[in-house]
Formats: sequence, C-alpha cells, structure tokens
Amino acid sequence: MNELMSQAVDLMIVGMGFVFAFLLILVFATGLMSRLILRFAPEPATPAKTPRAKPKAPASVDPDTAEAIKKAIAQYRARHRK
Amino acid sequence: MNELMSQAVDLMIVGMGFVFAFLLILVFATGLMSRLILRFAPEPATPAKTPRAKPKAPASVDPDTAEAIKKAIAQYRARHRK
Amino acid sequence: MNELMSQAVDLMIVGMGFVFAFLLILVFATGLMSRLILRFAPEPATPAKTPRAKPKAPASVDPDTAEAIKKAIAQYRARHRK
Amino acid sequence: MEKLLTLWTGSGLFNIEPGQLVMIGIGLLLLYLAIRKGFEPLLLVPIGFGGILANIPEAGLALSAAENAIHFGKPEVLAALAGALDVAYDASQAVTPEVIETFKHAFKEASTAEVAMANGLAQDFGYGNGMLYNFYQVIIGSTVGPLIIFMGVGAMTDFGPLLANPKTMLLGAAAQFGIFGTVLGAALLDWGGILDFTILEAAAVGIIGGADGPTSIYVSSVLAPHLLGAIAVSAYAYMAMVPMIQPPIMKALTTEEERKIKMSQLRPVSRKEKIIFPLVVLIAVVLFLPDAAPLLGMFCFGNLMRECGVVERLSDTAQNALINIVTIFLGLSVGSKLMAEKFLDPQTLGILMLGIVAFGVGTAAGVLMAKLMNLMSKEKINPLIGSAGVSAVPMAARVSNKVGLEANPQNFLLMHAMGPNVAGVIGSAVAAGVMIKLLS
Amino acid sequence: MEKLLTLWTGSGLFNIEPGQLVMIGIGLLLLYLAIRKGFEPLLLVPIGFGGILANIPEAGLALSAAENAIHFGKPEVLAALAGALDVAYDASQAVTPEVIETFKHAFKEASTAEVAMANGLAQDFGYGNGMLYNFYQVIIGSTVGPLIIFMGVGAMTDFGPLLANPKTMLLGAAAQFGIFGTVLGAALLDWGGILDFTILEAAAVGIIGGADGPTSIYVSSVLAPHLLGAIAVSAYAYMAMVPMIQPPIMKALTTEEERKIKMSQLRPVSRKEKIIFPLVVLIAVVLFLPDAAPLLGMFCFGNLMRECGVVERLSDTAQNALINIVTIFLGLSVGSKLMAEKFLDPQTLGILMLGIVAFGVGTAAGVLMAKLMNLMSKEKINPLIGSAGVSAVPMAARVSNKVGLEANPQNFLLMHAMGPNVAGVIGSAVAAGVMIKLLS
Amino acid sequence: MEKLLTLWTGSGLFNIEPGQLVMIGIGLLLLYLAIRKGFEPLLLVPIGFGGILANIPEAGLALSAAENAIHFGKPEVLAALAGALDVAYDASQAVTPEVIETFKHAFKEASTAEVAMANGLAQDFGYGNGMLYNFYQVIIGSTVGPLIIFMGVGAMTDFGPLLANPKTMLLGAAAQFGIFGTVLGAALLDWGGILDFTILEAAAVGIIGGADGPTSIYVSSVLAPHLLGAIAVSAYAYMAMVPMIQPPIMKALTTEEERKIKMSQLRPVSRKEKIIFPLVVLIAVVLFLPDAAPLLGMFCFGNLMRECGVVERLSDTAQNALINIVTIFLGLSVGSKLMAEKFLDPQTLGILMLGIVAFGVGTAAGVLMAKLMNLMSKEKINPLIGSAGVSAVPMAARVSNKVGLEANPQNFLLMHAMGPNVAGVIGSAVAAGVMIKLLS
Ligand code: NA
Ligand code: NA
Ligand code: NA
Repeated sequence: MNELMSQAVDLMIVGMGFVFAFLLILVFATGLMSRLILRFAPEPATPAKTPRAKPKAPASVDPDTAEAIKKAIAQYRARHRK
Repeated sequence: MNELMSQAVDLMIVGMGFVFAFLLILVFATGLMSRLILRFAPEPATPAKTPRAKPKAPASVDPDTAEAIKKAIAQYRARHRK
Repeated sequence: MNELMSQAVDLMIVGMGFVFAFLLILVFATGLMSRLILRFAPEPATPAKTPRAKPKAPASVDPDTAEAIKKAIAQYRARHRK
Repeated sequence: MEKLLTLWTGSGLFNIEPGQLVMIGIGLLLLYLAIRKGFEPLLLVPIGFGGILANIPEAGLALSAAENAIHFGKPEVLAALAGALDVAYDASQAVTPEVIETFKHAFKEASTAEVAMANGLAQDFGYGNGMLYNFYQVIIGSTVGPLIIFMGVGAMTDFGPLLANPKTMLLGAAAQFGIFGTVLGAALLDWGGILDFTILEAAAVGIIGGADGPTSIYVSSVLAPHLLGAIAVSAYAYMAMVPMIQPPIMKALTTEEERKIKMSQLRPVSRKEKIIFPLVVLIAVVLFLPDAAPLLGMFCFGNLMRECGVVERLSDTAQNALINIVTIFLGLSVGSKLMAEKFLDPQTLGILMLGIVAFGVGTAAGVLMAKLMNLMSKEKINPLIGSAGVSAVPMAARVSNKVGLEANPQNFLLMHAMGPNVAGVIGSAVAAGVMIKLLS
Repeated sequence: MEKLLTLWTGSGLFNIEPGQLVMIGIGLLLLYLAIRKGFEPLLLVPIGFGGILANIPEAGLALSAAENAIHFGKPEVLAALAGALDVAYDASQAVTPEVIETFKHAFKEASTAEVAMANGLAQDFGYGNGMLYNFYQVIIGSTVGPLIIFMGVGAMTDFGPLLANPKTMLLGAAAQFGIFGTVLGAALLDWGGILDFTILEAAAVGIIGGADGPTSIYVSSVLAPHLLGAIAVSAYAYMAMVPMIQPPIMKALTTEEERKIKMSQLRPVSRKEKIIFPLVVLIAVVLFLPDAAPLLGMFCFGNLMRECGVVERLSDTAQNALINIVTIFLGLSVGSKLMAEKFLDPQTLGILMLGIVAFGVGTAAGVLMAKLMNLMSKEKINPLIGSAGVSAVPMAARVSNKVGLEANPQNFLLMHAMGPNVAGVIGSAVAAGVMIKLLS
Repeated sequence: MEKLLTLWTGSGLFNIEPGQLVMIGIGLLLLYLAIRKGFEPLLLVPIGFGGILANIPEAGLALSAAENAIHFGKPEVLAALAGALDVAYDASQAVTPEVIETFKHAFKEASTAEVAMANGLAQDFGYGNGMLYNFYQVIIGSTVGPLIIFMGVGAMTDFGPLLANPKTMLLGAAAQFGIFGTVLGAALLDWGGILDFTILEAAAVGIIGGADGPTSIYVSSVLAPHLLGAIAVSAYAYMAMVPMIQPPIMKALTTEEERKIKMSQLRPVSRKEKIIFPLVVLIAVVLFLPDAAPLLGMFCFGNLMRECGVVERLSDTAQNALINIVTIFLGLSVGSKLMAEKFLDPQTLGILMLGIVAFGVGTAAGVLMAKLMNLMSKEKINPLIGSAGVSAVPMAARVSNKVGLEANPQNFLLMHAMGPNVAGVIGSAVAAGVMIKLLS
C-alpha cells in the first residue's frame, strides 16, 4: 500500500466518522429544538410541505379563464416591461 | 473646550448653515420651476400621489376572481420560470 | 493618396469581401441545415414568428376583465414584492 | 489519529473566544428583532447573519488572505510577509502573541501597495480572502453598494407631496440638527474623558442622526470604516424604533391645539414637474456641493428613471432585482464589521447611546422648526409633520399621521408628512457631502 | 470662516469651466431627446445623466484616484506620484498648470503597472476612484458590458424570418458598406487636412455605420477608447433617427413599381432549425473569424438559450433583469466619456457628421443590393427591405414596412424586413471582428 | 493581399488542432444531451457552449492576457515577459515551440505577484484577458459563484420533511460514503499504476460522489482547479443519469418485502421549527467544522431568508434573478476549463469512470444504512429512501418514489425521501469541509 492509499484510507475513516458525528449531533439538536418549540412556543401547525416557492397549478380555474388571464398577463407585461 | 469640541461646533454651524441654505435654494428653485411649467407648459394634472410604483389593492375585484387570478398567476409563473 | 487613405481602401476591400464571404457561406450552410432537418428530422411546423418573447395583446380579452386582472396583478405584486 | 487531532484543534469548540460567543449572541438577537419584532428585516436579517458568520472561530470569513495567514502564524509565512509589511522578523524567531500583534498592526497601517503584496504572498501560501471580506471590498469598499441602494430608493420615491408644498423642505433641513448635534455629543463625551473620538469618528457617528441606512453606511465607510458595523446597526435599529422614540418627544413639544391643526389638501402635481425636479436637485448639487454628487446623483438618477416614463424596465429593475441583490450583499458586508475585536469596544456603547440622542434631537428640531414657521407664515402647518424630517421613510411619516389621528380622528397627515420625510433624505445627503468635504 | 471658504472654493459655482457648462447642456439635451422625443431612451437617459455627472466640477466622478490627486495638485502628493509615473518633480517645486499637464500626460502614457501604482499611492493620500470611473472599468474596460447586452439581444432575437428566406442575409452584408465607407470618409477628411484621424480612430468611427449600440461600444473601447463617448452618442442618436434618415434615400433609389413588389408569405420554420442555427453561426465563427468570437459567441449563446426551450429561466433573466442591470451601468459608463476636455474637440463634430453619412451609405447599399439580387434571381424581393440591413433592430424593419405601406396599403413587409434586419447584426459583428483582427 | 493573408493565417480553419475539434464535438454532445435528453440543462447548456467557445482556435477566450501573449510568441513581448516570469530569454533568440512551452510552464508556476505583473505587461502590448478567463476569475476563482448558487438552493429548499423525521439525516450521512469510497478508488487506480493522482486530485474527484453541483465546483476549485472541467461535467452528467444509475442498485440490495414497506404520514412541522433549523445547523458548523462555514453558511442564510417570512423580496431574488445570473456565468466559466490540452488527458477518462462508481457506492451505502437502521429500530423505514441520501435534489427522491410505486402502487415515498435528499446536501458540504480542512 503506497502513501496515497494510506492517505485515502485515513481520509475515509476520519471523514465518514466526522460526517456521521456531525449529522448525529444534528439529529439530536433538531429533535431537542422541535421538542422545546412544541412545549414552550406551540403554534397552529402547517402541513409538512408549504407550497410557497413553487405553487402547484390548482384545478379550479377553468381553461378559458386561465387562457384569458394568461393573455392579460402577457398584455400587461408587454406594456410594462418593454 | 478642547480642539475636538471646537471642531464639532464649527462643523455644526457650517453644516447646518449649509444644509439650510441648500434646501432654501431648492425651495425657491422648485417653486420657480413649478410656476414656469404651469405658465408655459401646463398639462392635465394628476393627483399628488401617482400610484405607479406601489399600486393599492382596489376594492372592485371580488375575492373569488382575485383568488382565481392569483392561482392563474402562480400557474403561469410555475410554468414559465420553472 | 496618403497612407491612411490606402489603409482605409484596403480595409474596405478586405472587410466587405470578408463580410460577404462569411454571410454567403452562412446562406449556404443555413440552407443545407434546413434541408437536412426537413429530410431527416421533420417536425410539425410552427409559424415563422413564435410570439414567445413579446406576446402580442390578444383581442379576445374584454376591457373590463383586463382591468380587473391588471388590478389583481397589482394587488398580487404589491403583496408579494412588498 | 493525527487527522482527528487536526479536526479537533481546528474546531470552533476548541478555539472559540468569549468575545465571539457574545457577538454570535448579538447576531442572534438582531435576527430575533428582525424576524419577530419586524425591525428593518431587509437589512437586519443579512446583517445579523453576517455578524454570526464573521465570528466563526478559525474560519476567518471577514479577514483578508494576509490577516488569515497572520492568524495561523506559521513561521515561514510570517517571514515572507515580513518583507512586504516591513516588519523585523525571520523564520527562526518564535511566534509569540506579540509577534502576531506586530504583524496585525503593520498590516492595518500598510499602504495600498503593501496590502496587495501581502495578500498576494498569503495566497501563494494557500490562504484566501474570506468570503465576507470579498463582499465588503466589492460592495462597500468600492462605495458602490450604498450608491446603488440610493438609486433604488430614488426610483421608489414619489416627490409629489414635496412638490405640492415645497416649503416643507425646511423641516427636512431642521431635522439634520440631529446629525450635527450628535457630533457635538460625541465631542462632549470625548471632552468629559468618557470615551475617545476623533473628529472623523464623531462625524461618522453623527450621521446616524440622518436616519438613512445607505447614507450612514456610505459616510462611515469613507470617514471611519472601523466603526461601520456599530453605526449601521445603530442606524437601522433606531429607524425601526422610530414609532417608540418619536411620539413622546412630539407630544411634549406641541400643544393639543397644534396637533389638531388641519392642513389643506395638497394640490395636484403635474408629470413635468416630477420629471424636472430631480434635474433641479442635480443642478443645485453641481453648483453648490460637488461632494454630495455620488449620493444625490444616483438618487436623482433613480428618481428620473422612475418619473420619465420611458425607461420603465430600468426603473423596475432598479427597484427590484438590483436593489435586492445589493441589499443581500450589503447586509452581509456590514455584518463582516461585527467582529468581536472591533465591535466589543466602549465606543460601540457610546455609539448606541449617541444614536438614540441623534434621533431625539432630530425629531425635536423638526417639530420646533414647524412651530417657528407657523410664527412667520399665515398658512399654518401641523407641527407633527416636522418630526418626519428625520427621514426614516416612510416610518416617520406614518408616526406623524398616527399621532395626528390621536388628536383629531379626521386629520390625515400622511401625505403632508411625506414632503418633509423625503426632504430629510436630501438633507442628510447634503449634510453627508458637507462632512466629507470638510473632513476627508 | 475658514470652513465656509473651503466650501465656497470647492463649490461648482466657483470652479465651473465653460466646457463643463456646455457638456451639462449637452447632457440635458440628450435627456430631452430621450424623454420627449423617444430617442433610444433606454440608453440615452443613462448616457445623458452620466454625462452631466461626469462634468460636475471638482467631483471627479469620471477620473481615477491618481487623476483626482493630480487635479488637486498638492506638492507632497505629486512628489509621491512623480516616482510612479517617472516625472521629474520634487515637493519643493511650484505646482504650475504645466506641471499638472505633465503629470496628466504621463499618467495617460503610463503602463498598466505604473497606473496601478499611481492609483494605489493616490488612495494612500485619501483620493478615490470616481464612481463613473469604476463603472467604466468594470463594465466597459473589461468588455463585459457590451457582451452581456449582446447576449440579451440574442435572447430577444427571432431568427425565424431569416431562416425562412436565408438569401436576405446578403442584404445585411451589403449594408455593412456603411461601416467601411465611413472609414474611407474619415480618411478623406484626414487627407483633406480637415481633421486628424489615425486608422484606429477611423475604424472606430466607421463602426457607427453598423447601427448597433453594443457593437459600437465594444469596438471603440478596443480600438479608440477616447472616442467612445462621441461614437456611442452618435450611434444611438442616429439609430433613433432612422425613421427620418432612411425614407428619402429609399425612395430616391427605388421606383414606385419596385416599392409595390409583393413578397410571398414566409414558410413556417421548425423549432429544430431555430435551435441549430445559432450553432451553425458559431461554427462559422470558429472556422473563419475567431476575432468575432466574443461578440457573436455571446449573441449565439443568448439565442440558443432562447430557442432550446429547456433553460427558460436563464433566457428570461438574460432578457430582463440582467440586461437591464447592465444597461443602467453601461449607459452611465458611456456618459463618463462625455467629459468636456475629451468630448469638446473638432473630432467629435467630424464623428457626428460621419455618423449620418454612415447610416445613409449603409441604407443605400442595402437597397441597391436588393435591386442587384432582383436582376439575378427570378423570385423578386422588394428593395425596400434592403435598408433594414443596417440593423437598428427593429426600427429599420418598421421603416421598410411603413414605406412599403405608403406604396401599397396591402403590402406588409415587416416580417420580410426582419430577416435582413437581424442579418445586419451578424454582419456588423463580422465587420467588427475583421477590423479588430487587422488593426489591433 | 497581405491583409487577406492575415485573415487566413488567423482563421480557425488554418489553425485548428485535432484536440480542439474533439472538444468542440464534446461541447456539441453536451448541448445535445442537455437539450434533447434533458440532462441538467440549466448547467449543461452554458457548460457545453462555454466548452466550444474555449476551444475556438486563436481566440484565446479562456486564456489570460499573458497566456495569449505567449501563444502568439512575438520575440519582443516574450523578452518583456521573461523578466516578470524569471525565464532566460532575450529578443534575439528564436521562438521555438520549446521556448513557448518554457514560458507556459513558468506562467503556471508563477506567484500571484508575477502573474499580475505578466498580465499587466501583456496588456501593455495589446493582449487582453479572454472573456471566459475573466468570467472564471470573478465567478469561480473568487469562490463566490458556487456560494451564491448554494444560497439560492438554500432558499429553494424545504426542510419540512427532514424536520418531521430527523433520523433520516443518517441516510444522508451514509451516502457520503460515495465521496470517500471514490477517493479510495482513485488511490487504487494510482496504486495499480493505471493513472496518476495526488491526494488533492483524488479528493476533488471524490466530491463527484456528493452529487451536488455547486459543492463539486467549490471543492475542485479549491483543491484541484485543473480538474474542475472534468469533475463538473461528470457531476452534472451523472446527476442527470440518476434515474438510470440508481434503480438496479436499489433493487439488487432490497427484497420485494422491504420495498413494499409503507411509512406513516409525516407530522406537520411548525413555522418556528423551520425558521430555527438553519440556525441550529449554523451553530453546529460554528462549533464543529469552521471550514464548512462558507458553503453551509450561505446555504443556511438562503434557507433562513426563505422561512423567516419577512424578507420575501430578498428570498425571491435569491431564487430567481440572482441564481439565474450566476448560473449563466458559472456554466460558461466551467466551460472555460474544457480546453483540449487540459481536458483530453487520461485523468479525465478516469474521472468519468470513478464518477459513476461514486454514484453507485453512495446509492448502495444509503440503502444499506436504511436496512441497518431497520435492524435497530422498531419503526421501519423503506430502504428505498436511503438512495435519496446522495442528494441530486430532487431527482433522487423522485427515483425512490418511482421504484417504490413499482413495488406497491399505493406507496408514495416522495415526501419521505425528501428528508434524506436534503440531508445529503448538508452531508456533502460537511464532507467538503473535512477534506478542505485536512488537505489544503
Ligand atoms: Na435624514
Ligand atoms: Na449592422
Ligand atoms: Na450529497
């Protein structure tokens, strides 16, 4: 086994050890945080996935309206961003 | 009174004097400008506050429509901005 | 004729020659490309001008709707962009 | 095992100093104020976060390559830097804390060319500029960040109310007394032997009284960069506290009668006036105070883009994408100045104290000026709009409106207060120009 | 009182020079043309405003730190700069205007390393680079600004009409005669002893005939940066005046019959053709003219982003936020080249004269080429679309359409004219590459 | 005629080398994969295009001014550079290929100060930095590009699923075995004499196993910039191929029974938890691994902006305009590292081979970790979500979901897989910090 090999083995042991240790600590810290919040500052919960960043297309807009709106937006943008 | 004090007093007198002088000149220049425009290039006036930059929410859009539009916009954005 | 003149004449001959040569090559290359695509990878054609970048204002949105939408957009933007 | 030791001796837990702990606490406090209390979140979220990043032990995010190299203090690196920084040291000497201190001091005093050379050498040894250091150099060191923000603010400002009633500009002038009064306050603290300030530092502290974020950052980056962190934090924090600071002063200086004064509706203002006004301001700058040209030039440029009506896509970008991008990095850059060794200093306490004085004095001066104007003019103005002259747009104008409504529920002062409010921005920029002219 | 004197002797009113007054007037004129007459406002508003800023006396916004230090001419500062710039001067000598002039000249001729050293020294004495100087260095000096604009233009360009009728590219080639004809015109002025031009200057002036803003700025920044202001102003102003310049020439060179020629509708173009076309152009650049690679590379990259359909968020940003941000600073940077001492020069008058010649020659060449092609081909083209070959997208194409409608109200030439119109952009970039290759 | 010759001898056709042809082909292949096959188009379109630009003969777009000057090899220029680069050469010597090679080598080995001096000299002779070289220096050389992308990714990341089931973080830890296993693989290739790697190179190659674009670029720019092109291409290509690489491994390591395991619905997560979580991560970084501070600091900052709810305009800009702008230039900059002489090397083949190994090992480690956790815990998790720990957000989570649906059409694993998926991003950044700490 040459030097590079032993360095790589060392790196793997120390690296994986550290990654696991770090994320384990994070598991516990996160759990602790959640418990503290639930006990001392509970709030009305929201669903696990907030759709803020990428809103899904709702089913309730009928295609005609959607088309009309899309055109209107295009119209608006064409006029305002030119 | 040490040197810093006298410097600070100096700075206050000159500074406040200059600020007042500058804004007084601006008061007169602005007044003059407005009068010149009103005399030589009058135009149909607009209200003092143009709502261009931050338009207020109008009352005339009923909530359902607004909701539909908001969804449509979200749909549009989701599709177009990825 | 001084040196600058002769340089300018040279530049014109070489320059215009090159511009024509380059664009002529491009005419042929483009024609070849189009023929190859039409033969080996034809696809349902789209109109010569895709309106993607600057969509035209459609005629089918009636002014009232457009106005309502514009306000709603303003409302939306005011709320979401601060 | 040796590698585990490297990780451990390089960890934060092993290296953290009490000052860094305190500063991380202060960063978290700023985040709390911004997120839960709504204290100017657009700036205080990045500033608070940047403050935490700047105090991560061993990471050196707010340090230049040379400072990082000095911190780690390897003899051969120090020997190389010794030449560039003109320090007497060779690689055989022990690296004592005093040696490190000597190098730090030499780097702080170094000329532009020496700094460049030292950073180049440190990079050759594998050290790099910290992320926040780079942000600071590009955004604040070059002065470009505050100027772009000011352009965006210009593009968001409506001068309509000011144009409808130009004499309210004087209220915006009077409120600048907060700036110069604070300079005097700093001088008094120095005279009393309580704190030490130079005139440059005193002036930089005074600008907090301008109640305008980008102006504060611009002026302190020019006059006293080492105080920038404390000044910016102080300015933004007190701006957020305007609804608490101003009302008692406003009420103490006015009678119930005065607070009830109803002002006539503002006249409509034509588009042409709005287009030409920024050019009028610009010409006044050209003629009278070239040193205010960067700040007011960019402000007027933003406003012209807004009003001229033919470059809406530029105006829109100046108000949105561009100002947002710069705000993110400006905030992080200010945060880089919240390093423990620079921030945890008696001066910072003095700056925080003087800051609140600045706001109070400016508020009082604006109100009193309004009362003075009422003595000399037939058409009365409600003195409550005087306090809006400190800037803190649009918070101070809203405070005027709110206090006015308490006295007379039919009296809407908001639009009237917007005049002095935006005039206060111009006034502060003029004061900044005067101070830079006279002191730098 | 001494401080009041400092303010007064540092004011614009005290220091303003006639040239600066004239240039401020020119800046206001550009703003008037942009805002009231709609002359390319996206560029001319920032350029005009930047031009005013650049001429604020004593502010030195368009000067480097060293130039500002030289302007103020303190003996100890000059003595320090003397070493860096290799000027014979010591602090005991009087600072005469000649001495200042010597320093200015030495700075202009200095090498890159000397410039850096001089600016560093000036910064150590408290002088800074002007705001506009920084903008210019970052945006134009690095050539990155025009290239990003070109990428955005590529992302806004639809090559559909060109692909439907590729032979109209030749019209875009012919119109480049405007460029080289103008170079000849400049040489003629020089030969006649009316004005002095070097071949680099003549070529930079010629590029106005390309009728393309970013190309003009790019080429003049490479070949003759001192003329950039006049060239850019000339290019944008005449582009705005295309509807006035072109129609008389178009009508003079065509018969009523020719103007009535109706062209067959363009064939539909497939998405694949549009995706591959920018790559075909790129390969042609690779094979034949590497010196056009920056301009045409970025243009094709923008167009590929637009057409490929899988990176819409990048294409959208290239067309909006990014191009707007760069446009703001590009305009201000061009404005920084409108300083009195550089702009108020007989050469500028020559450039303005030659610019209109350039547009006229390009227009005529395009129309005549179309007539020539009609002689050789069966399928006739309306010679009015030849004028669109000068670029000035999309104005020139609209002019073709309008003049066409005057002859035949049923004849819509717009789409047919878009082909040569965008070909003109490619043609100008090729001409730019040739000139840079042969001259620099 | 002489000018025609200049054009011809300067053309690509005359100068192109086989390697450049191959690289242009590779660039076109990347574009094909991105556009037709949907392989990570946001990055691979700019990378592929940049790769073509970097290989345009004679254009030197990816070279510094000095490298361009050396390439053209004029004796007087080389003589000037000889001093700066400490090469023995004077203008009377012939310019042989060996001389050019000597200069190239000396430039590669030059110190920061020498590089600056050489580039300055080259500029004085009229050579400029290539466009792509400038992009690379500003965006990647400064490390700012990957960090801004990481901030944007943070602003787009929802930690909700992770917070609902924090122990799935361990899956994200296990998958980092892909990184270190690949380092070992590179060492094996070196041991076997098949390829040469240093430990720095091996670590940079290993980071491909992180399956995270910005982390790969950041780490390789720090540890082995010359391999950056191959590493980034490899990382993005394999990320796109995750739907092909992972399923066979996942199926081979699990039984039908295990794949059918149904997980209980995730508990709702409160807003406060989401706000505080990025701060918890930040504090952990402060205490345990300062070297991960730039990457994880920016990531947490982006996420805090997203969740805190008071800076939506900043969060929106970080997710859109800003990340898009940086993505464009980051991609082109990576493309600049696809120059023939650097890319066409046996090492590149090794990197491509090791890359797929990295993904496979990471996938297997994640799945096996999940099975191990099932042995020790009562509440069973579906081992298919283990593979999502490699990151490749959100592709890997979608693969988990799809393979899960094949086993049980009622079993939706997407949300459960999002936990390890985002944990994998944190895990890779931690691994990156460890490698930078121990090796640089
Ligand atoms: Na103020
Ligand atoms: Na053209
Ligand atoms: Na990962």
